[in-house]
Amino acid sequence: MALLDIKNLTLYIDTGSTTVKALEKVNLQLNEGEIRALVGESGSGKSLAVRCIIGAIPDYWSIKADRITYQGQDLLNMSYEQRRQIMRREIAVVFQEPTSSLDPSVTVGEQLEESIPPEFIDKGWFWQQNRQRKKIAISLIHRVGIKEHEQYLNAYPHEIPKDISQKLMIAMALASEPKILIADDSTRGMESTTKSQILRLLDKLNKTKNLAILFVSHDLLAITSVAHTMTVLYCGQTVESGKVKSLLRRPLHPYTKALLDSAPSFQLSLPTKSPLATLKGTIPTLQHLPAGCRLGPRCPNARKECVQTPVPRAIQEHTYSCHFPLHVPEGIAKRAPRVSKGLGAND
Amino acid sequence: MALRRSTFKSGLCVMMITAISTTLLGCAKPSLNNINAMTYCSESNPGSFNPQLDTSSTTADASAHQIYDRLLEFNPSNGLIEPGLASSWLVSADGLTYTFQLRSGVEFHNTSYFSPSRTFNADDVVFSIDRWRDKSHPYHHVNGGSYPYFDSLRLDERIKSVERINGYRVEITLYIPDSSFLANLATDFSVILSEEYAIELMTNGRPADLDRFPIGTGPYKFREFRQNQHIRFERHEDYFLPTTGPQQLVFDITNKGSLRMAKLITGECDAVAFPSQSDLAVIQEREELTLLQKPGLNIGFWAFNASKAPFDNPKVRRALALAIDKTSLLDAVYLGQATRAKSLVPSASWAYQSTAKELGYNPVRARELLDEADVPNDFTMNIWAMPVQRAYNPNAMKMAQLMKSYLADVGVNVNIVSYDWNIFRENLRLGMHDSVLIGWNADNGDPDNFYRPLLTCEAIPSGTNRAMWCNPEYDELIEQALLTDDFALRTAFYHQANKLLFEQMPLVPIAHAFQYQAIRADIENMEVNPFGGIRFDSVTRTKK
Amino acid sequence: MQRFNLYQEEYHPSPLINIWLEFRRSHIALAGFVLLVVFLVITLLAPLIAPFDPYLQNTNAILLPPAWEPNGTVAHLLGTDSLGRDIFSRLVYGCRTTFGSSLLIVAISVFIGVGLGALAGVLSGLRSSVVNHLLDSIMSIPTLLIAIVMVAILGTGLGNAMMAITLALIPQFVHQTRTFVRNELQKDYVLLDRLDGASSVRIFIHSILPGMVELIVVQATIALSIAIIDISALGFLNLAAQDPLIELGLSLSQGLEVAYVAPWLIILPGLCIFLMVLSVNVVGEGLRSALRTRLHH
Amino acid sequence: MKLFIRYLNLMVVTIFILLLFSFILPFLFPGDLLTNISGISPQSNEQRIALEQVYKLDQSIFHQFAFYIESLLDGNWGVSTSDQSNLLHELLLAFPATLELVAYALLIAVVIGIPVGFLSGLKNHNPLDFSVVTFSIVGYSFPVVWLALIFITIFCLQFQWLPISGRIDLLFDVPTETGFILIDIARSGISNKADAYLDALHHLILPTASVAIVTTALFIRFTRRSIMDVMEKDYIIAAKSRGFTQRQIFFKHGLKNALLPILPLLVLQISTLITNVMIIETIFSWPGIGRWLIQAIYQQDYPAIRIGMLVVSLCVMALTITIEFITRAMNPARERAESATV
Repeated sequence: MALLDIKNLTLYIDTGSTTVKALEKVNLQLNEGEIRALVGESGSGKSLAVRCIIGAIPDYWSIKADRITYQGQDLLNMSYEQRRQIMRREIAVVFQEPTSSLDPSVTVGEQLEESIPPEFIDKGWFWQQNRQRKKIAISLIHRVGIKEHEQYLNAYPHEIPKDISQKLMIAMALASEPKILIADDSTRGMESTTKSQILRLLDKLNKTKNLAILFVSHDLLAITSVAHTMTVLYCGQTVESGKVKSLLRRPLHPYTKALLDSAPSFQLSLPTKSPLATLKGTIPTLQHLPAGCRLGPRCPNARKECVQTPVPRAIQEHTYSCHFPLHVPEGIAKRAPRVSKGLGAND
Repeated sequence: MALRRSTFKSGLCVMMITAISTTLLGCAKPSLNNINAMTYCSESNPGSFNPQLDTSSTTADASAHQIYDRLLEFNPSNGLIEPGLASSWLVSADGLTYTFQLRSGVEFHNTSYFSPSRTFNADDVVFSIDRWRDKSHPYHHVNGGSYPYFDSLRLDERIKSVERINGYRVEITLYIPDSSFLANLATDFSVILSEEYAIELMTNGRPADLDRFPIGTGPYKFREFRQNQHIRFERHEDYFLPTTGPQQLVFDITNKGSLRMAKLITGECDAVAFPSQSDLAVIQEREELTLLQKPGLNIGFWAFNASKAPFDNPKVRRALALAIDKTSLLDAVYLGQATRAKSLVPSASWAYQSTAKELGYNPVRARELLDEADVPNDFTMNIWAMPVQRAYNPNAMKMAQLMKSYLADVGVNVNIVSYDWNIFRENLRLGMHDSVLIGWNADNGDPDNFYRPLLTCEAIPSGTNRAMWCNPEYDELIEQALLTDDFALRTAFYHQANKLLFEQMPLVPIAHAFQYQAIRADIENMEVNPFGGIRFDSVTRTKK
Repeated sequence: MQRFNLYQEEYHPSPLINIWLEFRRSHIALAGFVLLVVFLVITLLAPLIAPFDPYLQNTNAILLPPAWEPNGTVAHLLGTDSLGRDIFSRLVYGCRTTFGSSLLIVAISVFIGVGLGALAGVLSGLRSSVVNHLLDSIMSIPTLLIAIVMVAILGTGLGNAMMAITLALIPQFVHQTRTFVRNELQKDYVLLDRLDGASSVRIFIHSILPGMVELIVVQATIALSIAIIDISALGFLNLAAQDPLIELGLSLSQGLEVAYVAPWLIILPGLCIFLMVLSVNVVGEGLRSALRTRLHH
Repeated sequence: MKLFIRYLNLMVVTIFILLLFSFILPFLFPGDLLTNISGISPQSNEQRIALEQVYKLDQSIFHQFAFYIESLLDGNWGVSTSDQSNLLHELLLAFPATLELVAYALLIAVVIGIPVGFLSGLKNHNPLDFSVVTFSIVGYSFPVVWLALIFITIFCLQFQWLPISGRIDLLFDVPTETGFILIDIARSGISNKADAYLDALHHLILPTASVAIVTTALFIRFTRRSIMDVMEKDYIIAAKSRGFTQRQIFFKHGLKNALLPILPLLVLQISTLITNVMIIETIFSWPGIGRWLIQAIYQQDYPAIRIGMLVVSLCVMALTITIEFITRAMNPARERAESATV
């Protein structure tokens, strides 16, 4: 049973003059103890998807989805109170900008202790409770790999470096022992040393705590080293998803191929000084998305049929939504089973 | 966490309750009028608390009738002279010596700053008169040393001597007979001070306090004065006349006429000084207010500064007089509540001349006269409009604006000048004005009280002669009028004076206004005094 | 507003048009804007709009109520005052004095304020911080106090009152410009200009000022509403405009004299001031939210 | 600590400049210099020379300034030209009355303005928010003068519920000790204390209301704008994602972050509030410093204006600088220059 299952999620954003489909028919599954990467260029709607999942949407956004379930409970039309409980205990989020996700007017220690759920503190006088909370906070900090906890605990957010605050955000997320951790591009803009530290930390948490992680990023190197499965997003549409190894070996969707080509470290056979393969054109703005397959005008082997939105099809847990997938002969492509709405085909 | 939610909600409803209770509080208006007290809204600060020092009726209101008594009094209904502190008086055959028999057992005020050891006697009378009469008197130069009313009448030169015959008898001898002398002793200005208090102050080195913390024999004692705010009086328990006036009297100083009217309506004031003309109709409508009125002994006029060119030329003054339309002024400013003034003296006085000549409204003739006097076409002059309201001129500013448009028709530009009342009168005395809209309230029934202080040469330094006009022929006429007691002979002299004034036209008489008094309905036996001023010693409040 | 165009590039409205489109969306802001334009027209064309000469006294039509009252006449639309002068033309001239002088005040204080602010922003170190703190403290002196001292020194008159209010408004602009300039100076595009050899003045005029215009306009609307209220308040205390000049605050205090017989003499001038300030505030608020949404996207 | 020293010297510099300015004022005022300084207009020549001796006009400017400071410190603040009353005494009576009005109006503005501003900021785009916004925009664009006149016509003349002028009915003879009317009543020995309280409250309602409405409207506008900005910040979304309730988020994170940037703006409102109170005093003839100063202008009483200006601006200055210091100290993250625009 998938821990988190999202089917055909469509997000309408009302930008004053027009309403725009930022996300269109997004499918995403996250199983127990699995690290799934959500990949896409910046501006492809990754962060929007995260915000839809956790429900922090302003009132001028509206969501239509067949199913957003967490352990079978439908998140969409759940009461605010129930959803808040789930968000409190089961799902945790680490946002992109660590410094701006911490309240500037409160010390970091206080914010950390605040996120420890009351159930973890056994009853007693309030100073005993405070001491206990402090102990748990210190243990959390050590677990995420910060040694000198004293200095950081009563510092203010603007006084601590970026990577430390990112680790603190993770510590806060872990405070409530969640089952799912959504890391929204948490390694963006960091040097490689701190980036690998964070990735190793996530991997360790996944292995020891069997914590399912939805790792949102556009940094392919980080993904290949950590993630088990991967979903590729382009202009709000899931173009391809499946095991990382199968995608790397045989990308079916031209966009995934272009994405992988653009990272030189993947082409072993790349002759020196040769021009890197890049996709021509730019990402269309939300107001003027092309009809049908959104890659349409930029796709190297686009044809007439691409005008209709391709239906997502699957070959042994490797779903793609393209009329003319690569590496697949014409015949098989047509007959590949559809990932239709009701089927619930498992990847 | 539950705790926090409740504080937010309870905070809100506590605020609601306080808001509602304050509005409810608003309805229960506290009933004040059970305290035996009364509030009078006066129009500005008194210059000082001794009417000898300045002629403004504000000072007289705040001091003359409340704090002090006079040797003789006027009967407000018929204007005849009655005994005051002097129980009886004798005039010698040649009219030169006056002997006054004084009342005994009259107590001075016993206040926080002075407690008298003796009652009123002749020494106080001698002290009070000698103070303004005798230049060498120790108190003469205290607080400015100028006594405008007495200086304008030159009374100090007329009185030869003031002697104390015995404890309760005083004899005053004059150089030449003066039929208006008794009337002058009954005016608001000739008050009786306490000699004992003066001596005590002189020994303590604080002589100026005599006029700032007054002591007198009148119905009310002075308690406290806050500039621009209020004056507090307390009833003088052992006043020699029976008084039914309020225990506590407060003068609430309110400069704006409309604010005084508002306070009368809300009941914060029981009586109001000088209600504005436009509000008279409103007072008559409301049943909780009553309006008392009496033909006043006053005159509102437009005086030219005859000491300044070109206003020293009678032709210019006559032209300017012709240029304004008096009837429209009467309608617009007095709203028809005043009689048109032909000469100085109103119809209520026995010296009134109904046949006096008068200038009509003739702008063409006015322009010709101005050209003859070679006054340039765009000649600019200023009109000083007094800031306070008076019966004789309820809205000087409005009258000035009306005259400005009339004078503009004859090519004379006008700018209107106004200051605070005390500064206004000070600058007038120094003659800084071109022309001024002001007037005069008679202090006694004698016509001399109009002719001498307003237009004689001696009145110029004292500041009561606003026109700064000095004409020996006119002074001679007024002197002769004083020598006889026969009314018919005096009237003839005054008619000659009127003819002279008509030719010279130092000032344009405009109107004799009614004397008004607006009070709350529950105030009884308050009388309107034709000579202006207000008395509270006989005023009572009916219990509702 | 789908606009079909063959070419690939988008229709990107210029920031100004964008603000206008955003501003136009809220109807209240538009209504406020129309009211503001009406007052502007009144200020510019007062002599043409006023039916009578405001000083013309006609003594047989004293204290006429407005036309809609029982004995009001249509000739004098809003009635006449205690000297028979037409209220409507006096209000028109009053608006002209009040609104005109406030606009002048704001223009001067913007000009001086921005200049000083830029100067303070550019020269850093002790001097500018002293200047800034000093101006902050001057900003906290109540405007009426400055006006009283000004009137005491120079005497009453509209000119002196305007000077006092300008003096009170300048620190606001200086403070805001200084903060804006100091923030911009740390930005890279200023560094680039400096590397190109541009002088501070040129940087200020060409790169910083355009960015600041919207901020100044929003601040100017606030200053305008403060100026109008202060001018009319000082007029009411007759420290500002003196009698021959017609001003709304002054006519309010003159109307007080005959308040019981003619209440409309108080209500109408007050209403004029209120509508004037309301329209300025509504337009200011509309501009601010338009600016905010533009910066948001 | 560095912050404290910097603000201390700012305070000292401002006080010095104010003293200097108030010292120069008499030279700027029209009329005879001696009267402007001492308040006594010399009658005769030898009195003039004697006075110049006393006020050290014949010595250098620095001596005069030193003498001026010294006379300020030991309490003889000179005499008013119009009625020779001691200025220090007059100010001690007048200034507390103004402070009283300012305090009550500020209390109302803070107790009602800020919560309502937060409430409408949180529950956005619903009827409550809309009505609060209209009230606030209408509120702060109401000229105080006209608002007072309307209150008078309705509450005083039409319904005659409330009195118009003064702080208490003059028939209650309450000796003024502290200057604050309610405290004076408490300490005075007058018989009908309950009546006096009720009457003092009656006199208080209208002036406070007409001043408080404008300030409350401004407070509402600032707090609403600030809380709406804060609620969209990332750390609020992060807190939401950690599953806190709307109220918890508001009290833990929203309140402090919303209040800190707008405190300097609220302080600025205090100076507009004082201007409004001074204007209101002339209408309700409230015996405060505003009315006293304006009377001084009409009577050209220059020593009074000079001292009145000095006292009021000193108090306002001290208040604003201390509040600015408190906000700066309380808010660690705020860099020196950043403060919220309106």
